Amino acid sequence: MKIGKEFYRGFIKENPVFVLLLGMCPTLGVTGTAVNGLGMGLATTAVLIGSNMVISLLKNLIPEKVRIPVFIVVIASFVTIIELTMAAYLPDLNDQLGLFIPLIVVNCIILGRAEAFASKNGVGASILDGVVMGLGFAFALTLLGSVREILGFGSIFGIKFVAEEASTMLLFILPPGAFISLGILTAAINKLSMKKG
Amino acid sequence: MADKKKMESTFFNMVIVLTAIALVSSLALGFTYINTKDAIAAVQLKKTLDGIKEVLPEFDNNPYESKYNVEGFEGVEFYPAKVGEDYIGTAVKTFAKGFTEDVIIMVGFDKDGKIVNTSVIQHKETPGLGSKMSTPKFKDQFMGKLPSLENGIKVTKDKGEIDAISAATISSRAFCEAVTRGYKGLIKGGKK
Amino acid sequence: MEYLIIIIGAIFVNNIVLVQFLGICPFLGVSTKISTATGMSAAVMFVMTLATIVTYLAQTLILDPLHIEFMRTVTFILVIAALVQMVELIMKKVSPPLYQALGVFLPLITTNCAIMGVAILVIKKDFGLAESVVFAIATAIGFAIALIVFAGIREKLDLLDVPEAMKGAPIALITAGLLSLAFMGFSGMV
Amino acid sequence: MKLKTFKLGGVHPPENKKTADIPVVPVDIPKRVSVIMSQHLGVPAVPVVEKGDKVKVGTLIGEAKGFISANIHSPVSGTVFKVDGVTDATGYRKDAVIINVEGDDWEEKIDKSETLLKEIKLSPEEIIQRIKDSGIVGMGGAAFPTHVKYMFPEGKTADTLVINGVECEPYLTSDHRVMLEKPDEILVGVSIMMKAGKVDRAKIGIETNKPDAINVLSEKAKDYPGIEVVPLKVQYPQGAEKQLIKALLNREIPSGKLPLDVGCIVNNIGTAFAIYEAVQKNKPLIERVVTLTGKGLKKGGNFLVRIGIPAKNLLEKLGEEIPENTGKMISGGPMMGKAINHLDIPVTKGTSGIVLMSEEESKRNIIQNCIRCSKCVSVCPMGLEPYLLEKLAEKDMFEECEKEAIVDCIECGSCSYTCPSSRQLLDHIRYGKQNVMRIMRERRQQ
Amino acid sequence: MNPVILYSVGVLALIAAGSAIILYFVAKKFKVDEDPRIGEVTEILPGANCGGCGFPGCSGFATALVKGADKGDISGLACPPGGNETMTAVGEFLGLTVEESAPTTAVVRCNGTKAKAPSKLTYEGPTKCAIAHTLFSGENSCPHGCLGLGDCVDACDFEAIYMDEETGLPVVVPDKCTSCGACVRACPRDIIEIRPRGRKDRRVWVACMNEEKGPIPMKNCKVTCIGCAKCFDVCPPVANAITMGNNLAFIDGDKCIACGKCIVVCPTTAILATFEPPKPKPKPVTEEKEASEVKK
Amino acid sequence: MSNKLIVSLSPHEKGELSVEKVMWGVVIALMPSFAISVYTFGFDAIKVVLLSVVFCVGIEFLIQKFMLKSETTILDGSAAITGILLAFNVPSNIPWWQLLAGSVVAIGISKMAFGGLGKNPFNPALVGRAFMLASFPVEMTTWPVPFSNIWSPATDAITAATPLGRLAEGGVKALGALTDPPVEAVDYIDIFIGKVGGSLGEISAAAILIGGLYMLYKKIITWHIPVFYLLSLAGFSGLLWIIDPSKYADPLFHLLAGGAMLGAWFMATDLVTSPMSVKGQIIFAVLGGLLCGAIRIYGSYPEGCSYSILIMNAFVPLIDKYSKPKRFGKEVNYG
Ligand SMILES: Cc1cc2nc3c(=O)[nH]c(=O)nc-3n(C[C@H](O)[C@H](O)[C@H](O)COP(=O)(O)O)c2cc1C
Ligand SMILES: Cc1cc2nc3c(=O)[nH]c(=O)nc-3n(C[C@H](O)[C@H](O)[C@H](O)COP(=O)(O)O)c2cc1C
Ligand SMILES: Cc1cc2nc3c(=O)[nH]c(=O)nc-3n(C[C@H](O)[C@H](O)[C@H](O)COP(=O)(O)O)c2cc1C
Ligand SMILES: Cc1cc2nc3c(=O)[nH]c(=O)nc-3n(C[C@H](O)[C@H](O)[C@H](O)CO)c2cc1C
Ligand code: SF4
Ligand code: SF4
Ligand code: SF4
Ligand code: SF4
Ligand code: FES
Repeated sequence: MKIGKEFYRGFIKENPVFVLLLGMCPTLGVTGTAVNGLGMGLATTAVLIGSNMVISLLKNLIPEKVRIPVFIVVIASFVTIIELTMAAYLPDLNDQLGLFIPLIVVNCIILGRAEAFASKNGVGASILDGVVMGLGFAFALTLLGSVREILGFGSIFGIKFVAEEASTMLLFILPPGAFISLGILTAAINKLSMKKG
Repeated sequence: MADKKKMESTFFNMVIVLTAIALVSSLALGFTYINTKDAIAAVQLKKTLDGIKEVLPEFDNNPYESKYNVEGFEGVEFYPAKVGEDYIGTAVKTFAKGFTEDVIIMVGFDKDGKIVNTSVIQHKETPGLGSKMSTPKFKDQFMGKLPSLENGIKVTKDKGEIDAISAATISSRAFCEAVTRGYKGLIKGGKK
Repeated sequence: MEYLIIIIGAIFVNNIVLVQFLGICPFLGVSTKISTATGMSAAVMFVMTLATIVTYLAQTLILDPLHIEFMRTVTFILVIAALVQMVELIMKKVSPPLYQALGVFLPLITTNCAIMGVAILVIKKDFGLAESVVFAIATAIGFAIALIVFAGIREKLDLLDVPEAMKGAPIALITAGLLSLAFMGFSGMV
Repeated sequence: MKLKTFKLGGVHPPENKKTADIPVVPVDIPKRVSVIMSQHLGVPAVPVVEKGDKVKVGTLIGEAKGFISANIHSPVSGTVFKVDGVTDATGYRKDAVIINVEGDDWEEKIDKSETLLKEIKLSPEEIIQRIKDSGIVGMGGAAFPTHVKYMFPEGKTADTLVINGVECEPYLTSDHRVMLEKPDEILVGVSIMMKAGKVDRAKIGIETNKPDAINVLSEKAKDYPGIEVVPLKVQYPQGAEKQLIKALLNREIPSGKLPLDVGCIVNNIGTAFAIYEAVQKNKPLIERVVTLTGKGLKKGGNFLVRIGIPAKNLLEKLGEEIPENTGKMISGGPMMGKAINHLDIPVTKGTSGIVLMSEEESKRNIIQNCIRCSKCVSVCPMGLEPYLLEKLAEKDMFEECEKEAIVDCIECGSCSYTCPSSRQLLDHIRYGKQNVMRIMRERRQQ
Repeated sequence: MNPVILYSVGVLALIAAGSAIILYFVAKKFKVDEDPRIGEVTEILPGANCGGCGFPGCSGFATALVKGADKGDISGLACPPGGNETMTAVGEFLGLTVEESAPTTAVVRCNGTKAKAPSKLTYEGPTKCAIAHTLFSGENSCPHGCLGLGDCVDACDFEAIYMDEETGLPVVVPDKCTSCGACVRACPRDIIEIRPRGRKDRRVWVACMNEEKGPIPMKNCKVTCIGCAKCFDVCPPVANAITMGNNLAFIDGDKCIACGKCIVVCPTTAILATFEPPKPKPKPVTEEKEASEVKK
Repeated sequence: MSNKLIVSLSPHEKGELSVEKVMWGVVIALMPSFAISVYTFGFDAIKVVLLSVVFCVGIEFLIQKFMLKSETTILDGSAAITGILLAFNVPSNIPWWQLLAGSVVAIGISKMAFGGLGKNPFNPALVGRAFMLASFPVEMTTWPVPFSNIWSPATDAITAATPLGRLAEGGVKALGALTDPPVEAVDYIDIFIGKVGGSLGEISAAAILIGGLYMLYKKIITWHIPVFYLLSLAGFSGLLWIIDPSKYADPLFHLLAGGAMLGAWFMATDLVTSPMSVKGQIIFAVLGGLLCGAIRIYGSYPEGCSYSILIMNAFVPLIDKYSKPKRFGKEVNYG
């Protein structure tokens, strides 16, 4: 039950993208298709879980003043590990996500969770937080990716449901479409949570 | 808030902790790197070879290793392919300015200079429009064609033989231009 | 001419925020007022230029010769973080007024993709040092233009009561989308 | 020749001056009048009579208190009924002296004859003292105590007297009638004012929609040295002093300054007439010309009214009823005037007209979103941005209002008048302006 | 060992140690002398930034509190929204005791409902009391009465005050009201007053601000206070809570014992209460609604 | 006197202008261009314009009624203008569903999301067009040949190159008889009166001019924006033309061809999305004209007009903030 509540928190109530507006660059940059969104989301989740875990383990060893640099080093290491692993075993996805993989390191969610959660809570809770927040992030990216893919390509997870030659609203794959789709999604979520009170 | 167990921010602590963390993480990184290095290199090589394989018939050398350039054709790369000692053709990585940025393609020429096949390596053309360059409908037109030395290969609008992608003449033209450039370079460099 | 192409490309055609999607968080966060947007822009320009130089040197003088390019992410982020802190320190000492104007934005910059992104981009693009600097400055100008224009629109929207459900992030994102749509007009200019 | 006018902004609402040809008639004095003690800008006068006191026409009943204030004299003869509050035009209560009328007995010192006295005997200082004693205030609407304008601060001098005969408000014709009926008196009055202000030229600005007044005055002005009548293009708010000075002299009063800062004194035509009567005939300000008009009225008219007479007596004199579909009653003109609640309110020194508007004329249109048409910007005679000021004031952003020079607004209403979206621009601007002035005052006090 | 690992370890350790050294000096040389207690007190405060305390926002108040604590005295400082709980918490944190202040709430001192003080005029213009106030006495012509345009409602950050459509008057919800006083400052006619909530939530107040002599306001409003002083006469001497002035009665909330006697004697029913007054002698009661206001 | 008196602050007089008059005035001014487009493209033109207006007005109605739950203001005419102008910016054979998508973006996203009339920072019709151009580049750049199949609805798309299209693809040579073999030269009289391919409303400079003059006469717009926009476009292209006439088209061509006229008269002048002060309007127009020229000549789009206006729309708040109208009493003149 508690886990269910946690997931509600990560997916809707404190969704890092829709509600907290963190990590916007990858959110907008790699969500041209649902698969890319999912891939990026999972990569970020992996880093988030790792960094949350390590930081909560180390939390009492870190002097206050070098807190941020330590966090950054930890995060950057995880990012590089993910980066290298993806380059070796998922080269296509790695190419698609391009620059945004190393930039996970500056994704505000990760540092944000490290600061706000992992450095104050136990290992178990921190890992759970990483899972929940990471999956919330992945969920948002996948949702956005799906919307853009459906509108822009007429396909979902690469499966085309309109004729090969048919025109689709290509704009949604281009940068403006990213902003606009996310804008409309956040408005919808605003409206939902307004109704819920 | 006032956690008692927290390490204090003394000079010594700060340097030690940070350095220790750096040590540990760089160790971890180093090991990951060593373990993935070969896989990455293999993936990279495979990608290039796959590109060449796509545009040329079977070969058994490593064209990547005998890559050469031709003067006057900066940015164009030539990968000669062989079966045993027999030269069977060259894969050419070439480019031309498309609708937005450069379109980079790989073209395979057989030993007579006829086009074997083409493949798009990188482009920033409009998705669904210029991006149709990689559809067989367009690409297949090039197979078996021998570009003319002075005119190269052209779209029908320019009195050539290639049907442009509808509403993307610019991309189509860029594609032809890139092929022409590759061909001219190949001739100039003297096929090897 | 080459520099001109880099400059126009970085400011308009491949605008870092509107086309490349880097530095979106401050773009959305620090754009409610023109004055803060200006301060942030100046701070970014300063740090971006410095960071690009330093990371460029780190890459060419340390990582490349030792063949440990895979350490790029870690090295860069550490260097940038340290640099920002150092700038803060020096600025506070040398020019308190400047610190007043820009200092508050400095901590925000450490976790800004734009800085890190440009640092990596110049390496990926094989730029020389001079080109890198020009590119960094031009990119920062592009960031500044996008940010300030956007802040102008948001300041105006603040007076105009947009529909309740659209307030805040949604309308900002849609405005950004339309801005990016307008900037598509620059495509192919270089 | 191109007619003179001010350059920035301006509108031209339909004139509707249907009472222009109707001569001024006096209104009968009723049984009881209420004389309000704050008829002017500044500190209210203090009553100096008590219940039961006998007063004559012209007896001082309220004394000026403070620098910017004016004396008030009894407009009738009779007994003071009481000193108490009465509701004024806005429904708030003001101190007033209520007098039961008995006969029409004037103070002896007042010269009631009609003869024109041209010779100016008094010295400038005496003139100013006389103006002050007579309780003269500006008749152009703001009712600013006139003597203050002639008491120059140290080091300031004027070179031109500007006489405001513009009457740019639609409907109103009281100044117009005074110019037609009392041209000589006005010109003597202007000469007196020139002497008092130590200037040797005066310009009377009159819009060309009053050709008869221009003719009469310019004909007679030939006999008075230094006085020139200048015809002006019809445009609202030409009557506002800043715009009038700009039109006549091409001088711009800097933001936050007074006419005197550009060497001018501005007074209304009616003020000139009142000064004539005060100085030459020793008659305090106890009556004025009031226009009663409106589309719904058959005729309308111009009346000579003693201060304190209820407005409804004008209607009685006219012999008409309030029209059936009256939606709004205005004291003053439709651009600047104040809406009043009923016609029982007493006429004051500043009442230039009463306008009755039908319901559909007075209902405001439905407010729509600002379409940024910039019409308000282009009509604002002060070069402000009303659409912006409205928004800032509505959101209580007074600091920004101050930066956008909200205090420069002369409240002419051109912006609200023009706005195609019927936005309540001036309403909000006034609110902002009041708050900004309050904040500025508080800052000065610190 | 593999040179790659050696290099990477060396480089990173070097950079890290370097950064740490720099940061150490940053931390040392440019230490900010802010009292950490300010931040912590700010955390305790509700964070509404309503200004009810009279300071610019919660952090301003926190600064004042800490300063006060250094002098050993924070009496007189109070956070209306947070109430006693917050102040006790702050006091505890700063090691001081805080005197309990009686709970208060806002009351509306006008009962000129649409029925009791019918409108004679139509106002057209922005729905802002502050603007209408400068224009005229109000649709019902009472120059002291509520204009009904809801500046007070707009001012309240806690949704504790709303407009009753039927009466056209604002209604305070005491349970939400934090006594921050924003509505008091917003009302151009000073109609809203912060009063003690009273024992058992029993409050009695004169719902009129009109200072005119009797007959004049009676023309505009049936429930105006006419200054007849009957309530003054019945108020028990132990309480002696009522004062007369400007043709108006005023009940001091601190002294009032909520006996309800005055309610019964008022000839115009200008006195309101949050409870049923003791059974009056049968009297023509007009429309119950207002009398039992704010019972929800 | 039966009714209650009204009390309000001055002014009590109200002017003649109303939003409706302004907006329907623009609709009337658009009619000459509509007539020409019907003359040139026949039934399709009527169909596209009608559909587009119905879509735009309908979407505005639905959003106001069901999403904003506010009063509907569809009769004010602004949505109708957006509809007409959107239609004027597309080829006459555009599929209806693409037009619908364009209208949703124009009205729904670019206008109503901001709260409706007057609040949108960007010109809705242009946003709609830019959206359609990026989404449906094929359909949006396939222009039917003028005067073909006027009265039989949409046959297969037959592309007629627009003058600007020819310029973008073939350079200045493509415009005249210089090409080898020569193609039919572009006749300026033809582009002026509208005998060329292109979007519905942009083909006839003459008809647009008539509409523009009508709006000037009715005081709906002032002359500053159109005149300065066109002047700066002509100036910019003229300069390049003087430098190298064999490479660049002459300024007259730039003025007449494509959407410059339509943009300058009807879209840059949109009250809502242009600056308030005269000074600001001039800055807006001059920069817009330059951008239009630059995009046409250096950019990848053959037509820069829409983008130039959209980009300048973004700068309007800044222009408004820093170019204030001339204030009374600021530059003091002691005469
Ligand atoms: C948004 C947009 C994107 C376009 N993308 C391409 C493209 O990627 N490749 C291309 O050749 N033409 C593209 N065009 C079309 C060109 O502008 C030009 O109209 C076309 O190439 C002319 O060729 P056609 O003769 O085949 O119609 C695009 C047009 C627009 C409006
Ligand atoms: C506080 C105050 C002081 C003034 N002092 C002078 C003055 O010294 N000299 C002067 O000529 N007018 C003075 N004026 C009068 C104004 O210039 C102006 O004539 C008067 O307010 C009426 O203007 P209006 O009818 O245009 O509103 C003063 C006005 C005010 C409100
Ligand atoms: C918008 C506006 C319009 C005015 N119109 C007139 C007018 O038509 N006639 C007039 O005498 N005064 C008019 N005034 C008042 C003048 O500004 C000025 O105060 C007056 O002429 C001074 O003379 P007085 O003090 O004798 O009244 C107007 C003021 C304003 C702000
Ligand atoms: C002169 C004038 C030009 C207009 N131009 C456009 C336009 O180009 N595009 C548009 O969608 N609406 C236009 N409108 C209508 C309206 O102003 C526009 O829809 C608003 O931007 C909607 O808020 C115009 C209105 C006027 C008065
Ligand atoms: S009322 Fe004020 S803002 Fe409006 S036009 Fe007149 S001076 Fe300008
Ligand atoms: S006149 Fe009205 S609609 Fe036009 S800009 Fe001013 S406030 Fe807006
Ligand atoms: S009702 Fe008044 S005092 Fe109570 S919370 Fe609201 S604004 Fe504050
Ligand atoms: S109580 Fe005061 S602020 Fe509230 S509606 Fe009445 S007049 Fe307005
Ligand atoms: S994710 Fe890029 S700045 Fe935050």
